[in-house]
Amino acid sequence: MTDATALLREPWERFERQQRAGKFGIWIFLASETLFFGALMLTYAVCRVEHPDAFAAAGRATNIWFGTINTAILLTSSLTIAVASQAAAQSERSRTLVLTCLGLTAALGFAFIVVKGFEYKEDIDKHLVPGAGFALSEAAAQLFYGLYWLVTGVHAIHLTIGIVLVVRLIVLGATRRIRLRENPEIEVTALYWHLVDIVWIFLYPLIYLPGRAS
Amino acid sequence: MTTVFTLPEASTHAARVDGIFAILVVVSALTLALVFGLLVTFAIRYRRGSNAKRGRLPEIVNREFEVSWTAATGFLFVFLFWWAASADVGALTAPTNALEVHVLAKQWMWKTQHSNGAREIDELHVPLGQPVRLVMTSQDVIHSFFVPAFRIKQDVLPGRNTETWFKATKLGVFPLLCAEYCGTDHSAMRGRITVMGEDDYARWLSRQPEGDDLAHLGAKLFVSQGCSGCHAASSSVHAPKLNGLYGRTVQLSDGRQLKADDAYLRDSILQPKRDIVAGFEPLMPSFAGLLDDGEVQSLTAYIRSLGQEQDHE
Amino acid sequence: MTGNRSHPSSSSALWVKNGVIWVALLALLLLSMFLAYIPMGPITVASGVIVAVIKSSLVVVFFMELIQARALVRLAAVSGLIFLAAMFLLTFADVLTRTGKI
Amino acid sequence: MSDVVLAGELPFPPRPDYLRAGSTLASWLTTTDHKRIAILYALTITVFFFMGGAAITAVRLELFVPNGWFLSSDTYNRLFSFHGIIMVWFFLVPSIPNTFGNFLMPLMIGAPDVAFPRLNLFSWYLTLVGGVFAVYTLIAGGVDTGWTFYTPFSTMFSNTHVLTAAAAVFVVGFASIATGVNFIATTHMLRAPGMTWFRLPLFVWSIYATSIVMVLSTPVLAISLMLVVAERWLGLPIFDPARGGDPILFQHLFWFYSHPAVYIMVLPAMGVVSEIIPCFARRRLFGYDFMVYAIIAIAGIGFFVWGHHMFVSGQSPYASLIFSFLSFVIAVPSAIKVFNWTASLYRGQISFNSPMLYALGFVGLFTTGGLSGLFLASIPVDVHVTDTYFVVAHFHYIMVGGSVSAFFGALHFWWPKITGKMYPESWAQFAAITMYFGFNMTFLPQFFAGYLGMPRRYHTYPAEFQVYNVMSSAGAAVLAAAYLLPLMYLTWSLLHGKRAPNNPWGATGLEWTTTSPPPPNNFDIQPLVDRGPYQYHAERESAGTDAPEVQNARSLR
Repeated sequence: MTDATALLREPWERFERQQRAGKFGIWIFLASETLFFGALMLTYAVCRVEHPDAFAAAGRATNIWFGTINTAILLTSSLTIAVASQAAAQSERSRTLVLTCLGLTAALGFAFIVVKGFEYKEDIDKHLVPGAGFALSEAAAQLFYGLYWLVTGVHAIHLTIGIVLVVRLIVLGATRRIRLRENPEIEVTALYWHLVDIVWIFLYPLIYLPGRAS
Repeated sequence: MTTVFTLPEASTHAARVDGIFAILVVVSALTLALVFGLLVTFAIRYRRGSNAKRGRLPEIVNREFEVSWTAATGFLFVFLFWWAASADVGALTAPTNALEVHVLAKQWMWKTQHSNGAREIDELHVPLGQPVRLVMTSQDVIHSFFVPAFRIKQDVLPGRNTETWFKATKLGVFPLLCAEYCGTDHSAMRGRITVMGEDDYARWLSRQPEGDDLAHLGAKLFVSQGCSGCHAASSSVHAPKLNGLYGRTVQLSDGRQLKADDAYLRDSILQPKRDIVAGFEPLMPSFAGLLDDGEVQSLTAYIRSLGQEQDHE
Repeated sequence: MTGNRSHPSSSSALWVKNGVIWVALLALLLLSMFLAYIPMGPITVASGVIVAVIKSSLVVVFFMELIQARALVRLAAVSGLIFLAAMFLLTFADVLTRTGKI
Repeated sequence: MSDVVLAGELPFPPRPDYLRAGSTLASWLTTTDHKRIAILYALTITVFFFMGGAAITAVRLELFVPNGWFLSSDTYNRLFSFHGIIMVWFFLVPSIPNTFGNFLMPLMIGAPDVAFPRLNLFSWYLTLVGGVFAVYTLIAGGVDTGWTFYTPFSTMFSNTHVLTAAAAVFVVGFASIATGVNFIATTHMLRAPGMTWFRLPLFVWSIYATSIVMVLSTPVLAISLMLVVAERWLGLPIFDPARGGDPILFQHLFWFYSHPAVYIMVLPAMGVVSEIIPCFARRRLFGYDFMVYAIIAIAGIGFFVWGHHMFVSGQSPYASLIFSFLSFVIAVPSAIKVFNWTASLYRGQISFNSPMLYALGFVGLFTTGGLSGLFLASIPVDVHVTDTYFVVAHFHYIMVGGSVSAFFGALHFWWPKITGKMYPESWAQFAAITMYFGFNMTFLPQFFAGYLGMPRRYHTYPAEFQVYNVMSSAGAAVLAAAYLLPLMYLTWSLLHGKRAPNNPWGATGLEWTTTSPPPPNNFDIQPLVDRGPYQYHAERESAGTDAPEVQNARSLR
């Protein structure tokens, strides 16, 4: 049996039960996050159905290259944290692989934030902030950008929380204050990270692809 | 101060609503009597220490018993749904010959406007026995047009038209209330609906100050706001002509087809780039913010009247 | 061992197994971008979302290892989607059939 | 009744129970013991209950006369809004799940604690932070949007503290998500050996179903309030009608949470009643598996009926028909439960201790509330009575008549187990009966005023409704008095109450097999379960209520 009793915590008697509970708990939380972002997607969908042309015009005004690069970055970060999580689950020496992958994930997450920052700056310069001097003429385009700023902002906050969690694992792991091997926290952080990635996977077609064809 | 114990049934719809209400009261009363009766009898008969018969439940009270009365309850409720829904679906759309009244709700007052231009504040005079269609919009927050005597209530939304209708069947004055919370004086936003005889109403209507009726007001706006520059029949500018437009289906540039009703005219004035007519450029400026809702309603009435003149010739 | 998560032992095998999924994801990303420029009306709009659904399913099944997870965890994953679908359906039952559009 | 000595086991040496396991403030504020966290929640929600009650007492006094006498319209609007927000999110939603659920659910399934003890404490602190926001909102001047925050009033026209009120609800929303996640994981992962799903007491079932509803519906509330804050504070137009925003969309998002929320409030109450009635009728609960399916059906269909709040809002008539049909369908499981409770009394040995009075009161009032729900589900009648006092009476019959009665029933039923003290029975019975009649006096007249056309949230009302309002206000005074009584005699019982035995009511259930109050890790020896709940056999008992065989607990280690 693995000597994971160091990780055992109240009220569990067996480590394997605690690990299952942790995984089950995070998945329930991810179900609630699905509805959290799902409600935002519903708001977008209803506004788009009610104002198709304005949303198409607004979609055209976004910079698709920023969106595509950012999506690629997040997909890669999902790869690295998946490898980290699966490596951590193995029994024999995989500590260096886990730490490098976690480092890559945090770096990619940070890169996403940086690219997002440039995109925000460009959007502000192009007067895409709803309000007085709004660039586009359609009134409902301001709804699109109202949602754009809110949804990408909330997503960025969730991503920042993810980066903090990953960095925490790296610091505690590197200084050997927690055992990385078979530590449920790595899998829980990975699952949370994948959710933030999936939210962005859905945001990409909603923000960057409307109106490209006309 | 007379306490009200019964509500007058002053519209055709009221009678039907009261009918359904009565059925539901009977069903509820029976169910309550059953539940309370059982509770009390069991409580008394099987109180601790009483010498009533205990022991196992009788055989009939088993799984099938529970399944059957669950199904019975289910069928009763579905029947009630069907009964209520049929009454509702019947009363959805106003009859075509309904008298049209435009209602404008704004924070804490009701403005009503008859089709011939007569305007009232917190008042509405309607003829007996003739259906009245209310086309309502709000200038600020959500209000709700509630006339208990007619059993009608309809939220009034900003930026959109909502409709309801009634046919008064009793003479008299009935309270009008705002039923959707709308701020400080929500409870003061009340008015009166006065139902008059057919001829009294006609006399009252003619005595109203000779304000232009909606269509004439619309005509003046049509010129003063510069619509005639492009849309007048004589204008050389390549813009959609409005004669006979009302009620026709319009072919749009992106292939969709829309019926030119009130909502279409309103959208074309406030958000012209939304539905561009086939074969035309999206040049028309938006009038959102320049025209208040009352003026938009007058312009719509004027454009409608263009269509009607054509039918008369 | 810990849970039923059987994994290829060596780290290179890990990279290969997950790398394949990663390449597929990037390909789908480019596909969705490419499809967005082809004027097919509603199909273009739908293509973006469908590709997103495929990508997220790949992430859920392989990266989040839902395929090896216990039935209970799969139920938790799906439960959110069921009620989300109900929310969309009933809200659009109203939005699409509402006369007097805005 | 003598303590039940476990077969062949010497009584364990007296150890400090969970109350005396640490008496410093820090031991309470950093506890991860689910029982202590339940006590912390109980204190918190009692404070909020009386704050919300004070607000509505002022409103009821104001409504004695048609044109009001000591409140301005603005103050009136802020008072009823504050009453709504505090009662819904700071009392009713946490009331039974976070106090009795927290305390009893681990005990009832034979677990030492909840699955994530630190998360449990974290959700109490979240509730506290939410409470700070709410109290700040009150002190800074209140909010006047009602608990519904309808746009565009909340986003563009209200000049009160909407932001802090929305923040308060947003934070306390995440507390209930965290509690939900915790309870679902506990029910799945920490049941005692032999405790299969269909041997769970119905209280555990109701807490489990409530947790699922909490976890899946609260995020949508968080979003709807976040959108209001984004539009009002950051100027991001989402519901702005001038720019094409759709105010009805907000109502969809809000009611998608708020109708499941009323099931979050009533399902635990149903669980409590399903525990109390079998115990005091000394009979097995009638149709246990039907009751379980009914709980699951209510939790499930509860997500599809929210549109019946919006029949007059401008929602399309076809959607209204769909929602009306689903609302009639969800009335069926509630009817099943009422009939099963009533049938459970048949051939029982019924004793009328105060928990039983509250439970019977619940069945009566919940039936009335549920039937008035049928009126609101049928569209033509709802068009007439929605947004009037008929609706106010309907949801108060279910939330106050139902959930609050059940809360007080649970408070008295498990008081000996939680505090180790007995309460004065005659005082408690008097309070229960006063509460029942005070409640009916308050809310029955509102049904009539509502049908006759008195809108809700009215500071001044047409004079002809005065008699109903005077009766209602008088009833409210009696109800308020009835609510103060338990505060007094239960505090008295804490100080001078008789020492409570392990099982004062002779009830089945694992929580009655351990000491009162229980030791910190709940059970000295891990209980083993080999039969279903409610093993009451009325026929073998004469007049007495000696305890039937409790779940026999054998040593496992």
